[in-house]
Amino acid sequence: MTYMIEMKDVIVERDGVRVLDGINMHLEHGERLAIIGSNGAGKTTFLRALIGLQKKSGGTIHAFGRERRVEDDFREMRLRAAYLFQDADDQLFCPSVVEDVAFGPLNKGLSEDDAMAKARTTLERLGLSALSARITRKLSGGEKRLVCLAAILAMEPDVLLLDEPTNSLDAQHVEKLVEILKSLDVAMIIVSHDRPVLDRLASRAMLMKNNKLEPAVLHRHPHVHEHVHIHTDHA
Amino acid sequence: MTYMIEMKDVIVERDGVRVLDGINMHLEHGERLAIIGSNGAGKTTFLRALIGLQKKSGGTIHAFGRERRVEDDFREMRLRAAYLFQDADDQLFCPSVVEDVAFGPLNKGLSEDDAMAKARTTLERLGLSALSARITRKLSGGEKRLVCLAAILAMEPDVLLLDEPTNSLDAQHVEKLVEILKSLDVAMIIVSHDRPVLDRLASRAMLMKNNKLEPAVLHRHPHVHEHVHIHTDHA
Amino acid sequence: MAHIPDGVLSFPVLIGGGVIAACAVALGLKKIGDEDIPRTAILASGFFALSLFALPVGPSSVHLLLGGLMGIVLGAAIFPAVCVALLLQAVMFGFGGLTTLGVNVVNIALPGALIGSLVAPMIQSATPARAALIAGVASALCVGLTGLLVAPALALSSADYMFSARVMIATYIPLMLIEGLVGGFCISFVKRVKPELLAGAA
Amino acid sequence: MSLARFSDTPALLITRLDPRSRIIGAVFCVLAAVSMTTTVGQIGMIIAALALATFADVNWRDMLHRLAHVEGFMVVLLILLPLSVDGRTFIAFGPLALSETGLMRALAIVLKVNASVIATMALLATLEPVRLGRGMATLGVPARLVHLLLFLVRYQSLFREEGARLMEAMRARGFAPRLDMRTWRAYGNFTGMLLVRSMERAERVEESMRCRGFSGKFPLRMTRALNPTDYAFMCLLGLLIFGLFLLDRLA
Ligand SMILES: Nc1ncnc2c1ncn2[C@@H]1O[C@H](COP(=O)(O)OP(=O)(O)OP(=O)(O)O)[C@@H](O)[C@H]1O
Ligand SMILES: Nc1ncnc2c1ncn2[C@@H]1O[C@H](COP(=O)(O)OP(=O)(O)OP(=O)(O)O)[C@@H](O)[C@H]1O
Ligand SMILES: [Mg+2]
Ligand SMILES: [Mg+2]
Repeated sequence: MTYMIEMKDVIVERDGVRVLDGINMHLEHGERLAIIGSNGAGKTTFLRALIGLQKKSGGTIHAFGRERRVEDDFREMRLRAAYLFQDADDQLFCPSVVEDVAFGPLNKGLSEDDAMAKARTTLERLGLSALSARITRKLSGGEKRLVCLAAILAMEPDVLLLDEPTNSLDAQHVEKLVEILKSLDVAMIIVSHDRPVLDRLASRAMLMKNNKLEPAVLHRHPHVHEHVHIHTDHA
Repeated sequence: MTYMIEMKDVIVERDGVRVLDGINMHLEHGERLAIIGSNGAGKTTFLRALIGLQKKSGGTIHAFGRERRVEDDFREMRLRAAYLFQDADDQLFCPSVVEDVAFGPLNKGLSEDDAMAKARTTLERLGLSALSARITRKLSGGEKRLVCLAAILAMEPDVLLLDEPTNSLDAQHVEKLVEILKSLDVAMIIVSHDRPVLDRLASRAMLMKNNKLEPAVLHRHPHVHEHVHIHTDHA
Repeated sequence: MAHIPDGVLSFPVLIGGGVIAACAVALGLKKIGDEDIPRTAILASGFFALSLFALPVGPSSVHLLLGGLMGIVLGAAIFPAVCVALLLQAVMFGFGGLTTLGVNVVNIALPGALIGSLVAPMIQSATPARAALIAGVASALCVGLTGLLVAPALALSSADYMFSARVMIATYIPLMLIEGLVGGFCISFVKRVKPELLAGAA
Repeated sequence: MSLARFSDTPALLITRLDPRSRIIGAVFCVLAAVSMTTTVGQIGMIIAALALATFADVNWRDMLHRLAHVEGFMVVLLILLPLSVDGRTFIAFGPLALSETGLMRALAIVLKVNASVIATMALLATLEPVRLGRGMATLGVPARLVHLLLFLVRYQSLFREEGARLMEAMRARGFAPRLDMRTWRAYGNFTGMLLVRSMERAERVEESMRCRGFSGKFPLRMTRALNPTDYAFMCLLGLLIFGLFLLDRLA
């Protein structure tokens, strides 16, 4: 009963349709839980319900030692369970990168100066110092994603909720993201279609199917495979 | 010298930075050219420069038998070189699907009735007749994409410029899109990170790197591969 | 209460508002060419969407009027933009009314158009901080002017409304403050991120 | 939040009408509602509006919701009228005296406003906004204004969704609105971001229009001729309103 996060029989309806129909899930310290499932299965809805952005119509959510029911409970919970949105454009809303990264720490109650310092050290730790003064609107897609990650890591969360973190990233950026995530010592729930990435990160997996989460096993076997490569002439 | 499209030493600057630095490229009848490259390499900028949406600061562009310099040249060129935008919401601005598809033909000078007829036959050819009276705002992401394709095909272009056409589509819609593109008898330039799709479509490839386009070879070889699978317990 | 519903105002006031609004909308439509319509319309959509957000403020929430910002960004096109937005709002959500459309357009768009055209050139050449200050004051003034227009629209309709109109003006004071602050920070954001947005006002 | 259901269920009378008849009908109903001078006439108009609503595909729960909202808007007016208007005292609570004239004025306003809202909702809220725009065009509203409306219909919901996601992102990072500078700055950033995004969207849409040969002239499609149902509806509505007027003036 000392799970960090536990969901019991959670039901969510959107426009009268049951998108989640009795979800049971728990997360322990240090776990990295992969969640897979097809488009529209309800993975994003699940993450949103977990931190109270989506209203549930049944079931209970426990997090960090107590039940979370009303907006005030969730507000406190969100400071410890940080959510990386599916689309980076939805997450960035401050003019410059450093301001955006400082937004969370400010909400945690840090002074303006402390929050800025925190933002700078977080950016530095991720090797993003060069972006610090840039305008968020003018970053490339991959850069935006990394800045979003910095923005939530600056809150020093205990749990990361990642919604398709490698979406629209090129191979190099994926590599960098995976390295960063692997180096972090926090529990994670990772929603992704990207099997190789999940393979490298996840310690456990669940499948979203028929509006329910069921346990799944991540395992690998060798394959003979036709693989397409693109080489330049002089490469 | 009878290339459909030819770019010579094209230079493009954005915010004072050289994003394209001497691009050379040509496209022949019936070719399907794949363009790959990392995030921010300049692929979208290249397509935009090709049809004059992005101003170049050097080099020449020839298309359909003559040089294209000023907006009037490009205006005429764009009726024959159709560009599929990265975001379908930019492209579908008319109230209903059939009106949107008829918009291009109307601008080409067809009468109202002829343009509508043209729109209907195009939608039918792509198997989208059922969507014809729908309100564009209320389509799903995949449907929007396919309607965009219908909208530009209704202009009977000689060349298609596709910017990440399979982005954010699920497997079924990807399949349908690829089938449609394969059945078309027009030249194409396809920008995409999706290697399997490029493998099935492209007849030639180029790589965007260091602000230049260089020839690349698409080739495949069998691989022994560790492949990750996720199974549910009772699957 | 800037969206006066049908059934409150008297006919002379409705007709007066309607005539002024019709002229202003016609003028605005003349100013924008056919080729400017997509840009104006999509920006107007952004403003309309914004005005529909209930921003939580303490235990309550407010809707922004955005007259000042619209005036600065849209110029004279504010009249047709506000006109279609209010029509849609009356039809889709039941705020405002059909007969009061003219009066409501005047109340919201006229202050924006006047003050916006006055400060837009100043904002273009100002630093972000100064631009924020100017835009903040302009936004607050527009809300105040809207209040000062709503009140006589009521008072002229019937002497009975006189007292209510005075009370209503008082409720505009906190709104002025909020809109001034948000408008100021908004322009500071735009100035830093996309100053072109402030360059095209007609 | 769409008020109408736009359902495919067997069409009710109102939903089968041409947009033009519905626009004209709505304007006349509202004008009539506003002009009623007696309580009898005003109540008659409410009943007529409710009758229209039953022939339209109105969602009654949404209707109540909307009416409650409208009442909320007028609450200041309604409370102050009986207090401030002079007249015979109807009832007194200590120093507060409610005048009879004031109460009657307030009642008249409530009846007129509600009749207008119900009629508008019955005839226009159940109309797909795109068809509303087309109807307006055929009634002679300037094409530019109609195009503005159509674009607004197309893009406002897109921006509302974008804005809602931005708001969620703020909450997800622990944002709690207070009465301090940081809150106003956050709202300013939110407003600015949504505006910048609409500007960028506008630029891209313009480009995509140019790519399809747009030269500044919009095609606008005409609708078919009115059918007998439309004429019948307008005649009946005209008679009804005329009857209510007689009742109003004679009562
Ligand atoms: N705003 C909304 N209103 C109503 N229903 C919605 C809304 N957004 C999503 N849905 C529905 O909820 C269901 C679950 O959507 P959700 O976004 O959670 O799926 P997902 O598993 O995250 O899919 P993807 O892999 O495409 O991100 C879908 O069937 C979708 O149609
Ligand atoms: N609006 C802009 N203003 C200034 N620079 C920009 C703008 N948009 C993009 N850039 C810059 O131009 C370069 C090329 O961008 P482009 O969008 O062409 O890349 P891309 O290859 O299409 O990338 P992706 O795969 O992420 O779509 C990037 O370095 C980017 O930072
Ligand atoms: Mg999702
Ligand atoms: Mg691109």
